[in-house]
Amino acid sequence: MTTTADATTANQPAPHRRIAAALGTGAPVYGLLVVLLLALALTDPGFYEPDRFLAFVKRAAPLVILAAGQYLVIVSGEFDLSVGAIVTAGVVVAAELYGSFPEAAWLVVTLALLLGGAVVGLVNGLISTALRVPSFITTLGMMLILEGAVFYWTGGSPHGSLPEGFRALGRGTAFGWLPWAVLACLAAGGLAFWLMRSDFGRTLIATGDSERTAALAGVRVHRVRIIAFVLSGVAAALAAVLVGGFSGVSAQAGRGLEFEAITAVVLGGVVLGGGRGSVVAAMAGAFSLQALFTLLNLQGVSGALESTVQGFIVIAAVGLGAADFSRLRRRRHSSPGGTPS
Amino acid sequence: MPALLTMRNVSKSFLGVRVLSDVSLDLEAGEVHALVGENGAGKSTLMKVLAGEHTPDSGTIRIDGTEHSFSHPSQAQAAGIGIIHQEFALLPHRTVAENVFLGREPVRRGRVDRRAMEERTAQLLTELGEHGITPRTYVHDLSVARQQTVEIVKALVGRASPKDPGASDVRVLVMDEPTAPLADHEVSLLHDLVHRLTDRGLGILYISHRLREVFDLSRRITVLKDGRHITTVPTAETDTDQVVRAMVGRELGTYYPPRARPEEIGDAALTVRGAGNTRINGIDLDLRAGEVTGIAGLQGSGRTSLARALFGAAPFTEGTMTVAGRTLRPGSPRQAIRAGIALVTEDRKAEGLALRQSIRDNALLVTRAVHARGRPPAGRALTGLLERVTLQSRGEDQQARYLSGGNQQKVVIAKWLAAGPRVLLFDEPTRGVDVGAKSAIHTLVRELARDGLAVLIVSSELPELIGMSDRILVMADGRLAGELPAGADEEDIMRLATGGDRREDAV
Amino acid sequence: MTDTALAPPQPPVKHSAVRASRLTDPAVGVWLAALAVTLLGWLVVTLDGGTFFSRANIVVILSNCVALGLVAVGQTAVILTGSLDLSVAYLIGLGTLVAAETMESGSVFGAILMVLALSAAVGLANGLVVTGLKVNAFIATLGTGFILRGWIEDNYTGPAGKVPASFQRLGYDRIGPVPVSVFLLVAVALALWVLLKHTRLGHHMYATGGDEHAARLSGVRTRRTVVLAHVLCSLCVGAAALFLASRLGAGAPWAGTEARYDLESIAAVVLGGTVLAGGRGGVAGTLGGVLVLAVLDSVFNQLSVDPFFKNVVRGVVIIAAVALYARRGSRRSA
Amino acid sequence: MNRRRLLVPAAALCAGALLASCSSDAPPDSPAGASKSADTSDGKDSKFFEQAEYDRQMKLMDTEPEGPDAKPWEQMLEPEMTDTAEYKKKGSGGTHLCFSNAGVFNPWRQVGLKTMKAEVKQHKEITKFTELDAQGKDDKQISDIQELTGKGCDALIVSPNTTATLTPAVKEACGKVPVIVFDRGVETDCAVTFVNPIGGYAYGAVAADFLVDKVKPKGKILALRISPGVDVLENRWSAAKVAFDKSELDVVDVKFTDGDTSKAKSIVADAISRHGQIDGVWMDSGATAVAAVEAFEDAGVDVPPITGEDQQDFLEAWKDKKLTAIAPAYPTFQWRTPVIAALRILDGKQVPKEWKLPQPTVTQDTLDTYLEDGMPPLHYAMCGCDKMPGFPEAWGGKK
Repeated sequence: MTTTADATTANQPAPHRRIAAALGTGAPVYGLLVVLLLALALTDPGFYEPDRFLAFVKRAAPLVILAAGQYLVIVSGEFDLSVGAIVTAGVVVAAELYGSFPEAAWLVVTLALLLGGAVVGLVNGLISTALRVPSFITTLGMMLILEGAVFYWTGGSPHGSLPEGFRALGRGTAFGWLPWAVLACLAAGGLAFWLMRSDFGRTLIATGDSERTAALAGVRVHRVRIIAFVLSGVAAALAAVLVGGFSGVSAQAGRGLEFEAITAVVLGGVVLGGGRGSVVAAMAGAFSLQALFTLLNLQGVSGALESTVQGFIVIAAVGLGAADFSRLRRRRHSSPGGTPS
Repeated sequence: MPALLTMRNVSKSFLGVRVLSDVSLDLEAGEVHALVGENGAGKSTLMKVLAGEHTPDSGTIRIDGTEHSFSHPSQAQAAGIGIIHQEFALLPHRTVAENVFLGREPVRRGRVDRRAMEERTAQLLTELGEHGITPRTYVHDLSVARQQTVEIVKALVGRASPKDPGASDVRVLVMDEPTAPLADHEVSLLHDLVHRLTDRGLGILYISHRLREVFDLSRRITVLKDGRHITTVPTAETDTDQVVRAMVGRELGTYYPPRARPEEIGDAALTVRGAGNTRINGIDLDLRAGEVTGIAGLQGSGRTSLARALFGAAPFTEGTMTVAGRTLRPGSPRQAIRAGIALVTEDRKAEGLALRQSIRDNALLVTRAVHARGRPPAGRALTGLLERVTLQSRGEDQQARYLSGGNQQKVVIAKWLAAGPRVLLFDEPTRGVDVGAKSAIHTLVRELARDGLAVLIVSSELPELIGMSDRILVMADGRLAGELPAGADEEDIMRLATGGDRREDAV
Repeated sequence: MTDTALAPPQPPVKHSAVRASRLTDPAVGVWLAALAVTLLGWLVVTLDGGTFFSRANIVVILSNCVALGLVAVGQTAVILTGSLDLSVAYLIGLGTLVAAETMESGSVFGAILMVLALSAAVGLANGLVVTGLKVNAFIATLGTGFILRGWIEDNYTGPAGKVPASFQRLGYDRIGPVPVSVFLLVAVALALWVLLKHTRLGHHMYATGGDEHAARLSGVRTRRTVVLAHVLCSLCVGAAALFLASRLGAGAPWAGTEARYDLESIAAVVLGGTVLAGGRGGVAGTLGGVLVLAVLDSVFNQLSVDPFFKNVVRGVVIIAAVALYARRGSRRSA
Repeated sequence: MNRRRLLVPAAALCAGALLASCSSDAPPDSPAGASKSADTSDGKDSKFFEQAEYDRQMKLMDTEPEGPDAKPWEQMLEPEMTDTAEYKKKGSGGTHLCFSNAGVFNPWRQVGLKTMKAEVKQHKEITKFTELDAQGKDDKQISDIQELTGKGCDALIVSPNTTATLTPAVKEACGKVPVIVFDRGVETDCAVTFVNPIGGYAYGAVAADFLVDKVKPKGKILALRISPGVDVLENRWSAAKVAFDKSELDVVDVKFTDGDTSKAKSIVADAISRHGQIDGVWMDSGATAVAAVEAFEDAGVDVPPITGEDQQDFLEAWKDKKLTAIAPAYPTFQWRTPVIAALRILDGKQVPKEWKLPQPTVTQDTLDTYLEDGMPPLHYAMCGCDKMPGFPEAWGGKK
């Protein structure tokens, strides 16, 4: 049953396996991403000119950040459907704030939004853990509540508009060439990556894998999950800042973003239900999705058919991932690790 | 006349890796045929082939001489094969009858015939001498032992014909570790049941790690190792040592490591006075450094509750508890862990491991969760730890779920050792662990005690308990019924455990 | 805080608890809730100087139940089986269009068959993607939804087709205060109820939703069950589409999406006490959930509450209800 | 085995369907009457183009409206007056006005609703105003209308969510109360009056002609549309298409933005890079105009001639950035007219069968007259509300 290979050598994993581990289960998504990027290069030779490409990344930034936040929640075994609403709310609230305090400093407003996102996440977390409401429902309800509340408050449309100062983060560039959004995206991505390497990240995944085990190992599972929700909320708020900055006031800034984010995460090979998947892959999934949108734009697919194509590709990609994963599992399963009985 | 069941040269491999090669086996009507072997020897795979969960790459399955090939469990059932799985295949939120007939509900005029289901279930239950269960009871309201019974009834019900709902045509019954979840007196009930079934002419394939049962029950024993058929011998003509040798392929020396010498036993690391909660009460207990304390008792006597209470999983609600002199107010596992208490739980898969995480992440879970400040052991320290528990794996990145039961248990132990505990609690330390790994774990436990840990072992396997413990506390009805010195024999233990016959509420 | 996670596996429960569980059964609870909401609404509206139990109002409440009801009943089937269907909204749109157009050119009965056939096909597709490609239902049905959407956008540029007055009567006729469409809902719900409680398929759906592995070991054809559940769901959605077509008099591409039937139906199902993970719950509860939502809507109308504020209340109600079920569930360590 | 199981529900559904059909074995006559959006769609916008209606709107654009110039919402074009004596309100006592609203799911409707409420406030005689919001659900609006007809309204104002689907409900209501339909029409003339501006063709044509005029021949035009299947918008596009087809211009892309500004911005950016340059942007509504403008800025190219709508943020951008632009309007002041119409009807005064309102266009010359400072970005300039009490605060603006 077990290899008699002596433990020492067995315990020094080969470098390629380290990399594989770092990339996680998301192997297929990187393939998809590469294919899409190549396709983009073919359709539009100019695509890889620095500014064009940076513009693309800038456009992808909000979704990538959302995906990172969504990943944390999903990997811990939960759902966050409220992120789209948080983005909409964020943009509208920002405009409303500027309506009342036109002179407000962008940093203050931004921080206010992030705080708001954190609070929403906290509520999501508390309800889903302490009250044991399935997060799918909690966040679905939160979605209704947020949209309703914000528009009820602003009578449907925000009173102010977003000044350039605030919009710089989503629209402007640092040193005249590097979009702030890209920096924000890198920062968020790096943070998420570091987080998942940290003790917290590990306990988070373990919680998503087996709540009982984690709890008996001294993990405060509720707290861990709540933190995940809070971070997701903050990520959504940050995305709101970027979206608002990128395209200005809109009463439907975040429409459908929750589904896009979840799709991205799943594209990244992250298992809905928790315990499996890497945050890098999730963010790669987001990039793939954005690349797909752009490709469809550039290809000039009949505006109407776009969603059809999108639907097919998403299903195909995820299906591929699933198939790939299950085969992987079987191979490992029969390997001399021994079959669990 | 052909044997009831014959499997010839069955081979099965998963993407190149052979897990069964040319295994042959036959089973007569009315016989109990034991199937033994270490984990990974291929028992489970063989059974899954027979159950139609896997299709063999080659080989034949004959029942009463007619050849079958199964591609789905339902076909195996139709052919008269009933399986009792090691993990229950029961739906907690459905009734007993619904579970028993799941997948083969009798249908009358297009509707499921509930009356027939329930009558037949009730009938079978009484035949098995089980009176505590009604067909309409929800499974999640049943004790583990009774769920086991439901499993058996379920296995007995064949594919019902619309005419004669629930007419059982099960000829071959496979029992995979059936006694694992049972208390000893329940085991004897089960054995009576097995005899009653064989008297009806059923053939029973009996898989178990507990050789004692195997010898008590079986007419023949077949040993598998590394997916190969080693030998098939009449039980009467062999003994434990021979079988073990065949299983392990080597001599196992003395089964249990030597006990602690008096001078090795230090003062109390954990003291409990007058403690109790809803399930147990009046607990006075001292766990001393260097000593292995065994807890015996029937299922439901409170032995597991005691372990969980000490660990704060289901905390004491009264009494005092002091660890290394400092009083510990009962609370969460977190507090217990902080105080240096560790619990290796009974249910490894659900409570011991995050199965889809790597060995490394599992081993470091506790330290990461609780002692976040002090860096958890990494690199060599961790490697050393894993070597110490004699883990055999394909590297620290291997997922826990692909390890054998024994190695999984070793990872769990490593997880706790990483946290450097004072008190180590084991609940059924070697359940579902094969003979080889078993002795390895026993040795390890003794070493740990020798290093000055206070060890508590809860086990329903009396030989293990007796072999390992420096003293044995016996529980009954949620109280400590008495203490026995090292080397006490099973009769003493059972007398205390069953003191005043209360089996009903013990179940 | 983590006690839930730590509760020992199977604490033996006295049989009396089982009796009690009958009473705390969500399906019963939600109907009581519906009753409470109704009475409350009646009280509030009367204080507000309106009449709640006016015939007109009852008609409105009931007919508002039908569309969501049909979808939710279908959704119940998939959710019980441990799956999910997010493509319903687009299927409704397409359904109304197909219905209206075939009715315009061909026969009513032909149209009905067409729509049901279409629905069955979509359901089949969903089921096969979920079971065959092993794509998580959430993504799979989201994907099919997108595909349908593209199909609609590419082929229709607005309301199309025309439903004959004869068929419109399904949407408008009523017997006393009860719209005939309600009978359609009841019929479909009843059919599904019988199917769930009294057929093998039903038992297997509960089993598959409860524990797919266990079900499979017990010889249940779990994949087939999931596929059939999806087909059933889509058929109910088809029925909803037919009803809407009859009510709207034409095919409306966005009839389903504007009303957010995808999420609303899931909300109604869960409100009805069906567990999102599958294996527990039923049609009766779902109908109760739908009724609660409809009555709420009506009350809001009576008090002419700000439409945005409605969403807030709905969100709160949904969360609160499920939180309540969770408490009950925990009490019996279910 | 599963076949039989599939039959059970199938049979059930058929049973349900049958039940439905037995209750409806009346002769299949079609009271709703055939109509443009009722004929089978071939998926192209052709079905949304009617030469006759197109010509009519073109003509109306040059027609001098009757009524006070200062109050375009009371003006009417080529009215055919109809007698309303039958609806004259009996006895004294306040008027109860009811309004079934399709929803407030976009800023245009929100501004409109505010304006209508303000209008209601101005009339003492209206003692009760009941509004039901259908939240964009045809089904709900049908029952809303049914509900309102049971509430003893003196008159019922309807802003239909979609044309075809609300016809039956409106017909039902006509029998009980005087009905005023506005914004979108229904396929029945049972309403006492149908209030609406000149229409989509005119809107689309004005914008298109502007580009034809400003953009050099062979210029590349990008057409941004909200979403397919909305009749009003389809009309705008079909009219524009006619104009473009006649012209030398080359429409390189027709894209749907779902009214999502960031999507619009991305689309424009991609279009610029894909076609090298864009010489003109046509829009079927203003929601995403500013985003489009910004896309050009961010791409570092001059903003070409662009068409928008009378939405505040666009007008501001227009002024600040000195754009070459035009903003045809689908004026929100039309929300005032139904109230006025209702009161006239209850007075027994004559109203036009179809109350055609003028449809002004914001041009470079008129820009300053329409651009009101301190209004929120999503405000619509042509609300005709600037003289109303509570302006601008009630509309979210600042003095």
